Amino acid sequence: MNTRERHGASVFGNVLEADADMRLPALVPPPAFPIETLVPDVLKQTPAVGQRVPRSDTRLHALGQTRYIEDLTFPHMLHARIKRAGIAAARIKRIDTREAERMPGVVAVLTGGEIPVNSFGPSLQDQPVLAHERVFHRGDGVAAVAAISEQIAADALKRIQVEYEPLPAVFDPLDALAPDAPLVHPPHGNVYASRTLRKGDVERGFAAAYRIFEARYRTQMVEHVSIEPHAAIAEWDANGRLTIWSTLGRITLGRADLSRTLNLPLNRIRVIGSVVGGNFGGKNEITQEPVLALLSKKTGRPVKGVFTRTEEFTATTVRHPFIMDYKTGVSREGRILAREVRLTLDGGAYCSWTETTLGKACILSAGPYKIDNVHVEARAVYTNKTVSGAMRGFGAPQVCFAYESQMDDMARALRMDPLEIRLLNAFDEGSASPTGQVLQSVVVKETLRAAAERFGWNERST
Amino acid sequence: MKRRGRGIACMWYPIGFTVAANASAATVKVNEDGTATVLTGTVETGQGALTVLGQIAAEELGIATDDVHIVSGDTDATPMDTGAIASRTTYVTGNAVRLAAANAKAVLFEVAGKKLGVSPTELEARDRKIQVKGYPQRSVAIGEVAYEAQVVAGRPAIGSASWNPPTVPLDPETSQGKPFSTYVYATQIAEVDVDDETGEVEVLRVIAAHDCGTPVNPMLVEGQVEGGIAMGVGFALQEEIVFDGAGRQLNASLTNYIVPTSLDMPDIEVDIVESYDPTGPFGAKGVGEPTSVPTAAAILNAIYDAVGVRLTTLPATAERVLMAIKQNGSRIASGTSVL
Amino acid sequence: MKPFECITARDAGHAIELLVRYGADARLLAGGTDLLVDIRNGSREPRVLVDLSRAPDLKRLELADDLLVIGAMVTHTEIMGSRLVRELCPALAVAAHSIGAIQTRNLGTIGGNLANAVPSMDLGPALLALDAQLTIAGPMGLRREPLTTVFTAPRTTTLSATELILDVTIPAEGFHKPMAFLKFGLRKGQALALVNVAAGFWPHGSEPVFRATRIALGAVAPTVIRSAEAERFLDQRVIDPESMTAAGEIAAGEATPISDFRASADYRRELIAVLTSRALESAWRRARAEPARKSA
Amino acid sequence: MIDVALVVNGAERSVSVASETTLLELLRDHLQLTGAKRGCDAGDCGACTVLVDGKPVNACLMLAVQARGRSVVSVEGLATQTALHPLQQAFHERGALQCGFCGPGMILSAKALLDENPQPSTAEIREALAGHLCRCTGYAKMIEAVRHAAEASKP
Repeated sequence: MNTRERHGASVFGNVLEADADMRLPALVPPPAFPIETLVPDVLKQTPAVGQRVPRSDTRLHALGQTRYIEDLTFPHMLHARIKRAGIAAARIKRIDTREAERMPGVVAVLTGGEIPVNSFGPSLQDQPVLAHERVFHRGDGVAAVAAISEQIAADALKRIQVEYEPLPAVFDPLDALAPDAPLVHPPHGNVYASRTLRKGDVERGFAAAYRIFEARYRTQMVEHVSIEPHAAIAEWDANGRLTIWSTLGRITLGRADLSRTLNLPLNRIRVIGSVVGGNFGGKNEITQEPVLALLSKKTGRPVKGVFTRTEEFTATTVRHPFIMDYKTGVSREGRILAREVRLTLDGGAYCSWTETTLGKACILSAGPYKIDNVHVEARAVYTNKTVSGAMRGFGAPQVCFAYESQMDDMARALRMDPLEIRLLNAFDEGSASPTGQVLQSVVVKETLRAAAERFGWNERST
Repeated sequence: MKRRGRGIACMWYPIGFTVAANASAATVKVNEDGTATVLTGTVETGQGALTVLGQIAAEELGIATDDVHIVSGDTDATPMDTGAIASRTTYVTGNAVRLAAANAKAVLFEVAGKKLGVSPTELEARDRKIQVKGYPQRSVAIGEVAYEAQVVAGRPAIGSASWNPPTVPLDPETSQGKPFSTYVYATQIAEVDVDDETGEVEVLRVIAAHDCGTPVNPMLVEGQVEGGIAMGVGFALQEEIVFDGAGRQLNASLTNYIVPTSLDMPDIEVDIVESYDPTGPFGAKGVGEPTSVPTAAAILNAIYDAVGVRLTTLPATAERVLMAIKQNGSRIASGTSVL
Repeated sequence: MKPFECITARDAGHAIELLVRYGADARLLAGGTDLLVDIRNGSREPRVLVDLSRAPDLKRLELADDLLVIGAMVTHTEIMGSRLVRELCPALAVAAHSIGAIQTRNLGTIGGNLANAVPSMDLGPALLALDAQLTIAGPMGLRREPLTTVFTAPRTTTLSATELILDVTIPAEGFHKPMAFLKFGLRKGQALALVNVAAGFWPHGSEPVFRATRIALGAVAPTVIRSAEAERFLDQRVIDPESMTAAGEIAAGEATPISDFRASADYRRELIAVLTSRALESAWRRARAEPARKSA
Repeated sequence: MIDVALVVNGAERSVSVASETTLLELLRDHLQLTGAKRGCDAGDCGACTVLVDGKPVNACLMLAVQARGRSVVSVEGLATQTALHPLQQAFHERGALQCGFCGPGMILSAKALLDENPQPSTAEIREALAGHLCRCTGYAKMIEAVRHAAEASKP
């Protein structure tokens, strides 16, 4: 049958039989069944945009047929685990892996010294793949083991002796700002990133204000808690080409980081992203991938690593804790005349995504409000704690908690309805943002009215 | 005694990276039976990228969503993408996919134009057909055109494109500039019951009005809002990593790090607010991160409305709420001094 | 997990033989919801597990000569669902229902819960308030011990390495006794108790007074405790809200809660006071709703 | 090693495993049924939930040997040759799944609920799913999908 006949216009209509016939049987029978191609539904689904179309991947999710990284296994595959420092700040004097290497079932051990370029990071490249001379937080990896089973790899970690020379550590960002505070990354100071935003003249605004409100707000360290832990498999083949299956949400960046840390040209690296079991910003950067790659190179076998739930908390990124000082001047009618914000971010042990978080928090901190006079000073501070990285919102949930809490305080003090004071100040189409950008497609007021109306806000006045 | 309160919070949030280039590239191949395959470097992390990008390509090519298959997340085979981050997939990757589909469609229009005797600019693609604008009777099945383009004209309908949101770098001193190409807006209202003897806060209801530009798939937008609110409830009332004096995490497990279960969730009503952004694919922007931004503020304002205490530190655990009630119950804000 | 042997005991006697033979290397495996977590985090490293899941004599759930007998291997789901328990001591059914989530209740057992002896165990307060006793089997035969003396410190009991809990017995005096169980956790689903309390009493006389008051508290001392002072304070006192509130304050004073990352000791005391008086009120509402019951 | 004979998704299976093997490892590593997922290894997340004699349990907290002679149902056992289980269909069609990692466990707990209580209230559905953590969906569409599946199978 030549392809013309199969795809000719005349037969087009009935060639694409009903989707149900073409789909794989719901219950995959035991192997050795003819796999029929899945051809689309004849049903009309146009126009496509705006339709509540069922997702293309959730039929396999519901059947349990979606393959996540941990569901993949390859012949001769080894299992890797990483030994965590367990000390917040120290110099590594000696690592002795001989006893671990002799354990039956252990095939290879890796330490920081074996990593070609032992540093990476989206802006400041201050993060080691495995700590080599220094440890900067308890979750730092110091050595890794590849073994024939995960349990043997875990047992081998206990056989690795590491001699530390403890160093003074600092945990609170405000303490880290003190002149005599221990330096997390000497010789650099503990403030490693900052932003300034200036628009108009806040002092003039405050002078003209009917009332001024000041408050400090603090938000805590939270974790992404994707239900799928980080997982990856690395295979270094005989051509010197590396294939990585990983729960990475950003494979182009991941390949670049692998190229840097392993000193490999980009075409020698293939990063295959799986269906990821939840990211929320927690799986945006490499974690164990270079380690698995080098263990695979040492053993000539694929090496799989799956983080424990404890490692998800201690050895992956978290949301930046914020300390936020807000000073806002309002007119008698409740119009915001000036807003001054100081943000201090607890960056944890490495920079990671701080620059992005700092930038967004600084720009967004004044809120979706028409304010002529804005001044924002934002800085990020190293501490010997878990690494603050990307998490859903990049600083916006933190600053929104501050500016919307203060908005309600101002409304109460001026005896205004919290809805009214927001409608009074909110952006309109064409308003200028704190960075002077003329905003388009602006619907703040529409969202305020829609929510209030659906909630029945005005049925009960405060 | 349980005291009820309500709180409102609105927010704005940018779509895409801050100033730095964050391009997405895509390739669309129209197969010789009129179905299509899209290659994208982004990764499906649960947010629905595969479905949304499929709908955008289908819309541009005038075919059904199920006619499109997305190949994603393989640096060997798929073009680069900055990644599933910053709520950018629908807006930036979506634009790249739309432009790539348009480039593929241009090939089809040239072939179809000859068959239908009109200039390619007179054609449109709808319902798996390529037809003359204003005179749909004159049309040809997209499969036939694709087949002819590839097998007869020897020009397979393959289009590639990339897109980067237009921004203006920020002045280092003042941050003045255009850091993002577009923003989305939202308001959430929370209704809570506060037990004034134990401090326990129960979030009863959250109304969420969100702008995402054109909702490419309203069902998935609702899913993002409901998931974001769950994260917001945890952020507001339950979640915190606690350290000891030696920098050790004390609650590094899902037994002791408290995230909301189905019994902790409020009823949620989602309202997708009418909005269109011409810079986005078919007017679409994004919604992934904004959904959890205003929740904590709305809940804390509702606590204030219920029991008259302003908590300025998250999470507002039952202990902190009770201690605040016991301390004053009347002063507006523990930290706020009025000049 | 680290390798270990697993031997399935035919019955309680066989299990005891295995405990004697393997000594300190052996541990009993009931539901496993606590033990397997301990093995995985290394806090317990047994060489042999004695699986009790097939021992029929540990699954009793019946009335036997004026005692409600609950076998050690009865699961929380079975306790929750038992018509007998719901009718005779509903507070115990409520306590079982408050444990973890459906999955943990389907596996977890009353014997495992008691043997693990964490001070925040949800069955503890209800069983203490019901004057429950444990039937303990060992190489030297059976012995019975009131629950109040079994727990000595967090995760420690008076059971020797070669003894096991055969069953829990609840005396008739506790049947139909107006009683309530309340638990306060950091969330509504799958929560560990910050404080849990069981409170019950018999109303006596025309202008009713408290009789045979029981107040038992969990998670606020090294073990589950009875609040003796509060009980003494209420006995013979006229039943009214003020006395209940006062009893709550006394109970809060008696307890020795700790401060940890979950909550401060002061806050736990606040909770004890509030939950105790609320439990007493709830028990009193239950008593008024079923006046026909015999009073002790 | 211990011989474990049990019924999995209606089929008699017998496997010889090390005695410390959990039911989760038996299903995933020995029977290649990877629908049950490992999210925390401590009975907190519920992603490893399977049905044993019709009851949801955390397969990571149950030894394979304890499942001897029992009937285990994993998510792979719900659909028929021709159709998804009504819950699978409802979860798929109504956007109740996003990343899908917690999906199999949720659907099995929902099935156990409907087997016992064909027309559950919203509160009962929430209770049935409370042993599962989901970070993507906020549970809303899952609860709605369970209610829809219950409606659809009303006699």
